[in-house]
This record gives sequence, C-alpha cells and structure tokens, in this order.
Amino acid sequence: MTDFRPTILAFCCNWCSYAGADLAGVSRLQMPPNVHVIRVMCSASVKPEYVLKALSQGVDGVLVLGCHIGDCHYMTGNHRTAKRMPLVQSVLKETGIDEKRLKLDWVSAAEGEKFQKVITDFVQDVHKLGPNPLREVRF
Amino acid sequence: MARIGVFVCHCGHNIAATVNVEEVVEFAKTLPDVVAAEHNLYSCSEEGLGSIKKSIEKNKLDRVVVAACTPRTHEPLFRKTVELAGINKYLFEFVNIREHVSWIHAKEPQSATEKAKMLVAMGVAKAALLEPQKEGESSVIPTAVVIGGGLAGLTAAASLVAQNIDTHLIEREARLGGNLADIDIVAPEFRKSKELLDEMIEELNASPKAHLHLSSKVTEVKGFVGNFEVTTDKAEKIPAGAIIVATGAKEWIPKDEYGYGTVPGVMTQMDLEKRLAKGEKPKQVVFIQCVGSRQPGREYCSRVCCNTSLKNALRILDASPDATVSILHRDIMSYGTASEHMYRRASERGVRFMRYGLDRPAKVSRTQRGAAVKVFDETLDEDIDFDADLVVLATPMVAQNDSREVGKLLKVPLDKFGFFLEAHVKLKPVEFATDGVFVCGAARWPSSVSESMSQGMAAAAKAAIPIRRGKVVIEAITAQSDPDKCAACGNCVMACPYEAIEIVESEGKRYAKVNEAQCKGCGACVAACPNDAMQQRGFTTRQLGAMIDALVKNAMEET
Amino acid sequence: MAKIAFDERGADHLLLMREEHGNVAPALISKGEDVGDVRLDVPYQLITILETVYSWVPKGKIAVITRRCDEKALAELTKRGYVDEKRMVNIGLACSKEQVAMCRCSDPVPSKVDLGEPNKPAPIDELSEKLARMTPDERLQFWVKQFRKCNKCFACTHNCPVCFCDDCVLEERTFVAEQSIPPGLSFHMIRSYHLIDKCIECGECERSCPAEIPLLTLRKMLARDMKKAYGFVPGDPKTVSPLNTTLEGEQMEEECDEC
Amino acid sequence: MSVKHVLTTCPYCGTGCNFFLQVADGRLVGVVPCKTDEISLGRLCIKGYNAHAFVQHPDRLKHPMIREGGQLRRVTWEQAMDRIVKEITRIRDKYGPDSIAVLASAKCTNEENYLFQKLARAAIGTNNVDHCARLCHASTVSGLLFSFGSGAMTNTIPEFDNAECILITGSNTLEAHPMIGARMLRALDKGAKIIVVDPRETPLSRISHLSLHQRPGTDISWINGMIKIIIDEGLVNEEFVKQRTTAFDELKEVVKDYTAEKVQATTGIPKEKLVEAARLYARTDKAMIAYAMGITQHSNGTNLVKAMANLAMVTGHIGRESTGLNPLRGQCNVQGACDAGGLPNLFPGYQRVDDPESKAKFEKAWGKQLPGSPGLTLTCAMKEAMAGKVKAMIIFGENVMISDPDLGHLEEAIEELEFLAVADIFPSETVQKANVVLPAACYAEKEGTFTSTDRAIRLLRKAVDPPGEARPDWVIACDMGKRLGSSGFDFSSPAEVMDEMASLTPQYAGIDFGRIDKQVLRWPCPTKEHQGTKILHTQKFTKGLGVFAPVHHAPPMEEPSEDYPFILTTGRNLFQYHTGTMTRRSPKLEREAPEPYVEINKSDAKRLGIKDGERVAVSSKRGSITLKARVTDRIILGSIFIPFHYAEAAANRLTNAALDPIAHIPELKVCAAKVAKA
Repeated sequence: MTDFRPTILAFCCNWCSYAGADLAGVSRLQMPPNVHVIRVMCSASVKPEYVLKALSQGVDGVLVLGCHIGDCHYMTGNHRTAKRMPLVQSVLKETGIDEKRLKLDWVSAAEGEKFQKVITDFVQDVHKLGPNPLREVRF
Repeated sequence: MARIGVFVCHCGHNIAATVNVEEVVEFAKTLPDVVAAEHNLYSCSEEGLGSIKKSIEKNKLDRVVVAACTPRTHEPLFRKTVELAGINKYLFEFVNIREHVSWIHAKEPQSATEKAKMLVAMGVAKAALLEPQKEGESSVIPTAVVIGGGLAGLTAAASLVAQNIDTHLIEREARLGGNLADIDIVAPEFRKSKELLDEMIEELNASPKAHLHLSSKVTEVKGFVGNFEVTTDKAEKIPAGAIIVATGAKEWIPKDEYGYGTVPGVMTQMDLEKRLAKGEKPKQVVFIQCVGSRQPGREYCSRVCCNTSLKNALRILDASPDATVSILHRDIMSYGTASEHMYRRASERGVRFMRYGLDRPAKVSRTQRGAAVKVFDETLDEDIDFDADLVVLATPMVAQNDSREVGKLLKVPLDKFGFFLEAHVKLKPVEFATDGVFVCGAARWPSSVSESMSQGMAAAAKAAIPIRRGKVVIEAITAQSDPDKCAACGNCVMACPYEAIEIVESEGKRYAKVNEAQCKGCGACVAACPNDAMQQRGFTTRQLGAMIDALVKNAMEET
Repeated sequence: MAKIAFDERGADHLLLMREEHGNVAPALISKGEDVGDVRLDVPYQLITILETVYSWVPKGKIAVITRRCDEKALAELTKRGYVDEKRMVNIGLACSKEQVAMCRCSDPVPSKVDLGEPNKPAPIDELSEKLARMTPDERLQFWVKQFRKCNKCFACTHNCPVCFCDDCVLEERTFVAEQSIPPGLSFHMIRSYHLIDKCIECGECERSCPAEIPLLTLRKMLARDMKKAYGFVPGDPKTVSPLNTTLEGEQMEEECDEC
Repeated sequence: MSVKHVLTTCPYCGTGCNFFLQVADGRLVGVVPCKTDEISLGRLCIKGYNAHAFVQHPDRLKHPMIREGGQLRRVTWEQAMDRIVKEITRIRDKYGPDSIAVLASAKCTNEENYLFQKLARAAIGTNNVDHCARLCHASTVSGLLFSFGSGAMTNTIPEFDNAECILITGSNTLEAHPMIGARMLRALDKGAKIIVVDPRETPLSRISHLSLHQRPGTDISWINGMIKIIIDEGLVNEEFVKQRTTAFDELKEVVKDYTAEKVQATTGIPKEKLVEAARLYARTDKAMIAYAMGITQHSNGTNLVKAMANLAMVTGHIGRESTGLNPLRGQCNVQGACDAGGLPNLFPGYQRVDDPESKAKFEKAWGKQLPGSPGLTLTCAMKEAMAGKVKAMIIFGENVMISDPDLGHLEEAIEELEFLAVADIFPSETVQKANVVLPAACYAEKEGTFTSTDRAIRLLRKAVDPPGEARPDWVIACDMGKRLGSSGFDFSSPAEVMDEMASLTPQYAGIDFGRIDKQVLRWPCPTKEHQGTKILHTQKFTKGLGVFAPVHHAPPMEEPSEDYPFILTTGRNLFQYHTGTMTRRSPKLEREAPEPYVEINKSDAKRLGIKDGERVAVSSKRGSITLKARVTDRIILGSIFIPFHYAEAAANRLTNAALDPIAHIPELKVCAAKVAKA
C-alpha cells in the first residue's frame, strides 16, 4: 500500500482555479505530483459522465475545482456544479465506490496556497482510501 | 489520421532543471498520430517559434502541441505562430508543464517527468480530435442607448455624441439632471451645479447625434451585443449596438427616525440643499451622519454623505460665521485630498465633530424653540445636549425601486442592495458579463459628482469600442447542438446564463438551437445535456473523453 | 372503461391493454371502436408506448390507463413539453396488492381511482436496506456481480417512460468505454445519474431486464439521496429539478414559450 | 391516424421471441416486448429491440431486375419470371434437372421452405435443394439422427430456468442466443452450476462456476475424457444405459485411452478441471447440455455431435425435465427449414427421399414422379458448379457470398454458373452476382410460421406492406411453380400451405394457423387434439434405443504450421447477425459494432508488436484480409477469433471448406492463419 501512487484527475475552470493553479506554480508552492489537470472554461461544463467514466476506468480520484460561489465568470455556472456533484457522489456511494474519491472545491485566481492545500489534502485522502477497487474488477 | 508535432520547452532551467525534457520528447514520439517531437530551449523565442514553423512544413504537421507554460499567457503567441505556418489556430493544444509540473514538483524530478509525459499524452489525445474553427462575427448597430439622464448618463451621452455616435438618452423624468438638479453647489469645488449641467444639456440639444427621450421608460430589451432593440413605454423601438445603464440612485427618506416628520426642523440633506439654495441662514445646525446606513440591513457606507455634510457646514458658516454647527458621526469618511481639506477647514472654522456609537444613537426631541438633540459622546464618555433650529439627517443613497426590473430587462446582475454588479472591479470595471451592456454612476454604487462623471466617460469609451469596430468577434469556443441527438428536454435552455439557447422546431423535430453571438462558451449546457447532443467547440466530449482515456492508458496500464 | 374515457371525459382515443392472440397486448383505439377484452393484470408501461405513438395522433384527446407512477411519468413529460396535458385524459388504476409488492411501491394510489381497489403502500424495499448496511466494498461486489450479467440490451432505457432521448449517451464510446459486453460500471452509473431527477419508480427497467438486475432498488436508493439532498421528488408537474436551478433555487431563466 | 401493435416473431437468432411491432400510419416505429410471451417473458435482446430498424431501409429491393451488359436493369415481374422460366427450362432440357440447384432459406417461413423444396422436387425434378443449415447444424441433424433418431433440442427453452447444472460448449450463448442466455442467468441466480468449455472467454464463462478453455478442434478428446472419468468413478447411470441404450461396450473400449493427462496434452484443459467438470455434470440430477457451432462446424462435426450424445446418455441426462442435450439453432427458422424438407436427402418431416414408401407418399400427394436419390448438398453443389456439373441456381434469401467458406473459390464457382436467380430483401453480395433479382418481402410484411430452436411453431403476422413491388417468397415460389407448368402451386395463403405440409409431415400433423394463433405448440404434434411435445425421448428414443457411437478424436484438417502459426476460429458478436444484411442497416446495432476486428491474445500481440486498435493483416492459405486488432486476454494463446459478419473483411475468405464426410458441413471453426501488422 505504501508504494501506492494514486492517479488523480482534476478539472479546473479557466478563470479561477486554473489561474489559482498557475499562481501556485509561480509561487513555487510544492505539492504531490499525482494530480493531472484538465482545463475547462467553467466548472459547470464538467459533465458528471466524465467523473463516472474516469472512476469506472480505475482513476483513483477526481477533483472538480471552480470559482467561489458568487465569483463565477459566468455568473451562476458554479451553482450548477455545486448542485450536481453531490448527486454524483450519491451514485458512487450507492454503487459501492467511496464518494470521497470525488471532491468539489472552490479556488480563486488569488488562492495559490489554497490550491496547494486542496491538492495536498486530496492526495492524502485518496492515499488513505487506497487504490480504486475497479482497477482490479474485470467485467 | 492526424499528423501531430509535439514541442517540449526547456524554458531555460525553469522546466529542464526538474523535468527530463529529452525523455518526454522520446515518449511523445511513441504516441499515436505523433509524427514529430522536438525540444526547444525557449519555445516562445524567435528561434523556438521558427523551429516550430520549420517542423510544420518539413513534417506536414496538421496539429501542434506545445508543452511549456500556461495557456493563459502564451496561447495567443503560439496560435499566431501556427496560423502563420498555415494551420488553423484552433488546431493548437497547450500543455502546461511549468506552472503545473516543474515549478511545483521541484524536488521530485522523476515523478515530475512522469507527470509531464501523462499531460503530454493527454494533450496529444485531445489534439488529434481538434477541429479547425472559424471565429464568428456579427455586425454592430452604430447607435448607443443611455438609460438615465442624471450626471453619469449625461456625461456618457455627451462623450458618445462627441465621438460622433448616434446616442439615445432615455430619462423617465420630464427634466434632465437627476439628483444633481436638486443640488445647488457641488463639493469640493463649490461650483454651481447648474453651470455643469447646462453645459452638457446644451451640447446635447445642439447635436444632431443626440436623441433625447424625456418622460420615457424602458419596457423591453431584446438582442445581444451589437444588435439590441430597446423599447420604451411610448412604443418607440430603438435599435442599438451598446447600452449604458445610468439609472442612478436616490436619497433614503427616514420614517419618523430622529423625529423626522414629527419634530420641526428635522430634515434630510436634500431638504437642506433646497433651503440653502433659497438663501436661508440657519444659526444652530446639527448634522447626524450615517442615519440608516452602516447598520444591519444596510451595512454599506454611502460615501457621499460625509462630504455633503462638510460642504453644507461650510456653506452655513460662510453665510453666518456666528452659527454653531455640529456633526455627529460614527467616522468621517472624507476621502481624497480635496475632501480631507474640507474636513480640516470645517474643524478650523469651529464645526464640532462628535463621535457616537451605533448602539447609542442620538435622540431628537421637540422644544418650544425648535429641536433638542441628546447624544452620548464616546470620546468624552458622557451625554451632550444641543439646541438646534435645524437637524440634518445624512441618509444614504439607496438603489432605485425599479433597479431589479431594469436588471431583469438587461439580464445583468445586482448586488443585495439593488445596485448593479459590474463583472470585475479591476479586470472589467463598468462592464457586465453580458457583452455590450455597461454601467456608470450611482446605479453602480453611491458616487460623487467626479466619480459619476469619470465612470460616465469610462462607460462611453467602452461602449464606443464595438460601435467603432463595426463588428464583434465571437471566440470559437461556443456551444453547438446536434439536432439529430437532441431530445429537446430543455435542460440546456435552463442551464444557459445568457439565454443563448432556445428550443426550435423544423420539419416536425424539436431541438435546442444555440445563438452563437449570445453564447459565451461556458459549457454549462454541455454538462446539462443528458445526451451527447450539446458540444462546446475546443472542449468536445470526445476530446475530453480522449484525455481521460489517455491518462488511464498511460498512467494505470503501465503501472 | 369506454364510457369513462369517451363519454364522461371526452377522450377521442384510448390507450389500454387487452387480450389478443392468447396474449395481453397494448392497444390504441379510437372513439367508437370496440374496447375488447380489457386486461389490467399485466403491467405494460403505457406511458413509454404513448411517447412513441403520441406524435402519430395529431389531434384529439388521448385517454390512458394510468397507475400512480404513470401520472408522475406524465408530469415529467409534460414538464419538458413532450406531452400536452390538455390532450391527456387519465384513467386512474389503483395497483393490485401483487403489483404493489412487486414494485415495493411507496405510492400506489392514483389521484383519482377509476379502476381497481386502492392498496396500502408496501413496506420499504428490503434489498436497499440490506445494501445500505453493507460496507462500500460489499456493495460494490454485489453490484459488480449483478452488472456482469448485463447484456447491453438497453431494455432499461428503451422501456423507461422518462428516458426521452431517442439517441442515448450510453451508446457513446466516449462514456461507455468498454468495448464488448458486459458494458461495465460506467453504463449503470451514468444511467443512475441521469435518472436521479426523473425516475418515478415504475420499475419497468427491472421488469424488462433479461438479467433480472435489481435496478428498481438502485433507483430507490438514489431517490432517497436526492430527497435528502434537495427535498426533491420527481413526478410533480410544477417543481423544477434542482439540477436546473441555482443554489438559491432560482431558475436561470423564465421558461421560454417554446418549451 | 392508425396505430397498431402487431404481435409477431423475431427474425433473428431462432429463440423464437415474440414481440409487438408498433405500426403508425404504415410506418414501423418501434418494438414493444410481449409480456405474456412464454419464451421472452416480455424481455428482448438489443437485436430484438431493433428488429424494426432495417425493414423500411431505403436500400430495400423494390423492383425485379435483370442483368444486361453487366448492369442490373429494372423490369416487370412478368419479364423477370419469364426470363427465369426460360433459362431454367432451357438448362433442364439441355443438361437435365440435376444441373439445377435450389437454395431454400433459414430466414424464410416453414410454408415458403416447403414450397421451395416442392419447387425443386415436383416442378424442376431434382433433389438438389439445401440451405444454410448445411453450414450450422447439418452435423447435429446427422449426428442426433444416428444417436437418438431426431436432430433437435430435446428440451424447451424455459426448462433452462430449473436446470441444476448446465454444460455449455461451442456456444457464446449470451451473445448469440441472448434470451436463452438469460434463462441460464436465471438458473445461475438460483444456484445452478454452469460449466463453459470454449477457446474464448465469453460473457457467460466469466460468471460461470467452471470455465475450461480447449484448443479449437480438440473437442472429442475432452468429451471422451469426461466419459472416461465418469466410467472410472462409477458415475455411469447403469440403469439408463442398460434399458435405453445399446453399444455401450464399444464406447468403453474407445474412451479408455483418454486419460485426463492425455486430454490435457491434446486440449490444454487442466486435468483437475476436467475431473471437476465430469463429476459436476454426472452427479447433478437436472443437467442440461447446450452446444452450437463450436461443436458442429468441424470436419468431424457429426462425430462430435455423437460424442455429446454419448456424454448425455452415459449419465442418463436426457428425456427428463430440465435434463437433456440441446443444440442451439442459430437462425429464426433454421429448424423449420429442415423440418419442411429443405434438405437434399429428406422430404418434409425427415422422411428419406430414397425410401420408396415416403417417395410414393409424396408422389401421390403431389401427382408427380419424383427423383429417388438424394440431391447435392449446398457445399457440394458449389463444388459441382465449379466442376461445371451444376449450371443454374435459384437462391432464396441466402447470402452465400459471405456465409460460405473459402469465398475465393466460391466466387469462381458462382461465376461458372450459366444462370443465377436470387430473391432477397437487400442488394446482398450474392445479389450482385445474379442474372435475375427478385425483391422479396421480409418477416414484417407477410404471414407464415417459424419453428424456433426448441421446436415451437410460432406465427408471423403482417405488420406493413412490402416496399415497391416486393412480394413474399411464398407468392414467388407459387408463381414460379405454376409457370414451370407444375400443378399444386395454387395456394391463396400460407395457412393453406401449412395445411398441406401438416398432412404430409407427421410431427406437424396437429398444426394449423388457428391453433398456433392462440398457443405455443412444439412438434411432435401428431393430432389436432395433441398439445405438442416439450421433452423428447422421455420413455424411449425416437429410434427406439439410443446408440452409443465409438468416436475418436481426429485433428482438424488444417493445423497450425510454421507459416500459419495461429488457429483461426470464427463466430458472431451480439450486435451483428450473420452476413449483416439486416443488422448493418440497423443504426443502433451498427453503431455498437461498426467494424471487423480480430481478437488476439495479449502475449501473442506483444510478441508481434501489435497494439490494441492497430490494423493487421490476417491470412490463410486461401486468402488475406486486413482489419483492426482487438488485443485481449479473452482468447487463449495461439488462437485468434474473427466475427464473420463483415463483408469488408470477410472471415470466410480465410476459412477452410474441408467437409465432414457425412453432414458435408465445412470446418468453419478451425483453420491455420497468420497475423502481421498491416
């Protein structure tokens, strides 16, 4: 288990969280290298299908990061995300996949440190959860 | 089969010191559809860009992936480069291995290199599915509409007219000037407001470009940037390319607080303005600041009231130097050098400033001579009594009653106090997320005369941009729906923050149609679509799906 | 029944189930036609059938035998403009004890009972209780065992009254990556998410599943989560799905006339 | 406005599911399962749900056509039929009736197949009538006729529900017979033990209790091995063997060399697993065997089938409820096409053409002299065409240009013909070779009966009109018969045809449209009162005593060599059906499985440096095709699998036409091949 290196996918919105990630970089804030970012324009464009696809294919964790509520570049985009993701977690929970493998959080363009913290914490959490059980399951 | 070229940037030491660039290049060569992979010391340098161009010609590339820094700063440069080499600029994909890899994994070169490979694999997978895009354009009606004929609106209109742009000024009152028309002298210059207004109104009256609609209200606004249609209650339909909201604000009228309406001589600033304008010379005046503001329910500072009280205190003393003027305040907000100067002059001239707390407000009672004010002075820590022939309540500016309706008409947001909320205080001042609609003056926030004027000019300047260009370019990240897959469930219509989607019917089939001029490319509709019918250009489900597959394939199957 | 549909409620067409060729068949008849030997004991999903034939019945009112769940299904359809409620006439059918038991149904009585005797709701779905008590891993093993039987026949979507897409996202390689059959977990997870604000628990997915996967149980478990999260229960024509509103519950836009 | 729900029978795999076709104003708009249907139980597979999709496809043949100067030209029915009659008469007069062959069709109804064979025998005067059963279960027919006296499923489909052990071999049941597979899943859920013996991992084997992977072409070895274990461990059902069978000693003698070790060496099946399987099967009371092409399509297919029969008989696992031997027939009416006499050596009801009694019976009924010797099988007819002995063919709804082995040679043979007439619903690859093309009606456009794999006779009911001028095959056959000057072809409905067939076919004697409109009847159904037969051989075998056949393992005709190191085996996938004429025109099915592929084992692929999804060339001695590689661990090392549905990479360009000496079934399941990057 100790040599388990989680593979994690993160969706970052162009205006806040991706910018926050860039700021973390510019500030040279160190964090674990397990998270792979996909840039989208708004967290509201993250189809829950992506999350379910990724996890069902064995990805160990998925992060969805957007602007803080109220700051969305598209006004209420992140409201949608905030509404959707808990239900995606329900789907995971009821099918027996730990819902903590999906995390939704808000990171503004100014929050490099927050980005670092979110990444570090999530990698730790997923590490605790261990490998995605679906890696082993063959249908 | 796509022909992809991958260019990995050293960024001097910034990337290469951590990521094994050569290893990434070798890995890239093994990826599907990759026909060339190189590395540059600085991809963004003349030399780097040149080598990319060369490789495009030599290897007949039709897609380019650059693994370097962040798209948020350098994407335009590389897009331009591939465009010059004859590739549609939307066939370029940026992979961030600096901010997202080398700089944040400096102590783990091995893992950093692995991660860089994954990100490149994901970028390549997406690039293979990229499609050339054409940026849309729509024409712009060379006319502006300004809603509100107060100082900000007049300034904006005058400035547009000065730029020779046809401008319609819509004012609900029969006269122009708004609040300023009721103010005699404006601080801190102590200039007659009338001169200021008349100047602008004459300009407008004189110009054939200005079209004044007095006693008119906006009842409907249709369309989008470049192509609005504004309808008034007089059934005038005004086509416009841009709209400026300058609906202003109004003074808050207290309800029997501080004896207002019951004790004679208790009045608001506006009442005082009228009296002073008539030449009245009060002898004992008490100003009470922050009446109805900076308190639960209306937490904000109205910003103009302190200066107004200072201004009027000085006018009263100018008129009768022996008058006693006191200002009961919670803090004096006389920001800016000129205003700070007024504050100093006022104290030199004997104005008594007394600080009270929100928890112990002043009490106003009637006496046979007029009014008496009792207040607990926080500094002296005791109750103080005043006699006053005038008690002036400095109340805040509040939003117009109908500001929410106006917001709805224009589909622009307001804050909880009913003031209009601009897109971003620093990045997009006086703009809304909705292109082509702008805001200035007290409609946005209580503002002084100078602020209203500068905002009016700012709004006019921004509104003039699309009108002067004559067209608006639409970045090709807009959404498109596939009528064959669409089930017309309406989720996307409800998800769209810009009302850019509607359900249409053709040949008996109902489906969602995106108005790309209105679409801002947020992709909310894509996620809302229960099928795969809604797609965002440059972020299609196939492209993002391929990125996930690439990660799974490379990161998991290898381990 | 003809009397209720045509005479009392002024319907022009009637969608029902009746005996044909020694089987029970769905049938759409018009005013004046013989109703035939009506059968209420076989739970055809008439609303799904209605969806297909609706556009072929250009005018007139259509009466349908509606169980409580069918009423809710119609609500979800009218909400999205697929069916014009002004054209619909419901003939309420109270489900039999057996039917209620089969569906572990919590809401078996239609708003107006025209046929059948009202029965009490069934006690909670035992399997979902059992699953709720399991550890995540046990639950996963349970579902993996079930979904391994899936033969990708699409019966669950094909027969679902609230699956309104002709062309299903589950047919997209992008989302159901597995090449062959069984299609794997993403198929069932994505479908679960899609139904979470629509499913009216008619149980047709489960009844028509050749592999007899307890899909209705999964639906019920997620319905519970949805209710817990947003207090939303599908099947009411007026309430909008929380997935289509902001955090404050405001709708993004007024419903435009077309929809 | 008209909306109908027409109850009819599925045109695909032969399970015989009934469903409703939704018809709105003459358009097929959908499929609704029939909840009270005892076979489907209101459930369908993806093909069933899409059974309406191809019917009104624009590609449908709508008009008769005649080839002139290489081009097919639209003509009237009159002109088309005249040409056929003219050519057939000319060729018959010139070369004799046996220079003509008629291909009946497993996709046509019983009535139509009855007419096709009558057309050949009575109107043309030849026994050269056959159909694609030759390619699938001919060996079942010959093998089980030998062992039991009847070549069909001994049990019914619903009985799988209650089986306690099911041994499945050479059948990818969940994909090829999904609704039978569903029954097996029900049994599984009830705790039944499922044993799958297959070179591939199938959806069923993955959830089975025991999954054995044999090398293709080594089946007799493991079957005999199991029998030996059963004998050695005293698991033989002595009483059954004594009372109901004969020649057990010969069998004993044969199997004694098949030690588990030997079997492991030949088949690659670990001996422990074989032992476990043998015990499980023998010790369970209600044990069913289901098999399909994996057993039959071999150059020793008949022996293989006999070996299966041996296994069932030693354990007495036959003739009881949920206990028996069940060949799964793979087409909607392949069972019926055989029953109706679409075979060169058999009249309807498996009555031998060379048996004077039956010959007399049919001559009397048809008022014609009939040829007394068996005709050519489909596979031989093709060889004879090559040799110039067969000059003309009339093909009803078969696409030999994809379905038959060694297409390279087949194509030449077809081109050797002087005259070819084809009746079909789509412009198939075979239609492209025809001199005269006749547009036929499909299942949704006519009445008639299919006999499903469990002997149930099920009705087709007309839902929509045929497109353009297309006609039902029974109408075409009657017209042809009359024009060829033969009596006995003036029928006004399929019901009438069935009445005649029933009068001449003992096990159909009790069948008429009136009865089957309301109930499911399975043959044998000897009288109008008889309720049909669910289980065969309950008291005694059709032929009296069951006969043990001492059969030995024989290697396939073609074994892997240095040049062709792989064993190629072929089959179906869930979403496509046969040569794809129907499924590939059903958008949702085509979307699921749009292109040909070859399954190759991970390690083999690695060794050859082949990546998943890469294009590869697969070749045998007979030909070469290029297609996508599907790298998987679901097929054993050294074997590759190609579905045969795809014309663009037809597996049958590679397959071996080596025939089983008795059944003349080709060895479609085994040939040597090589794989290389394309």
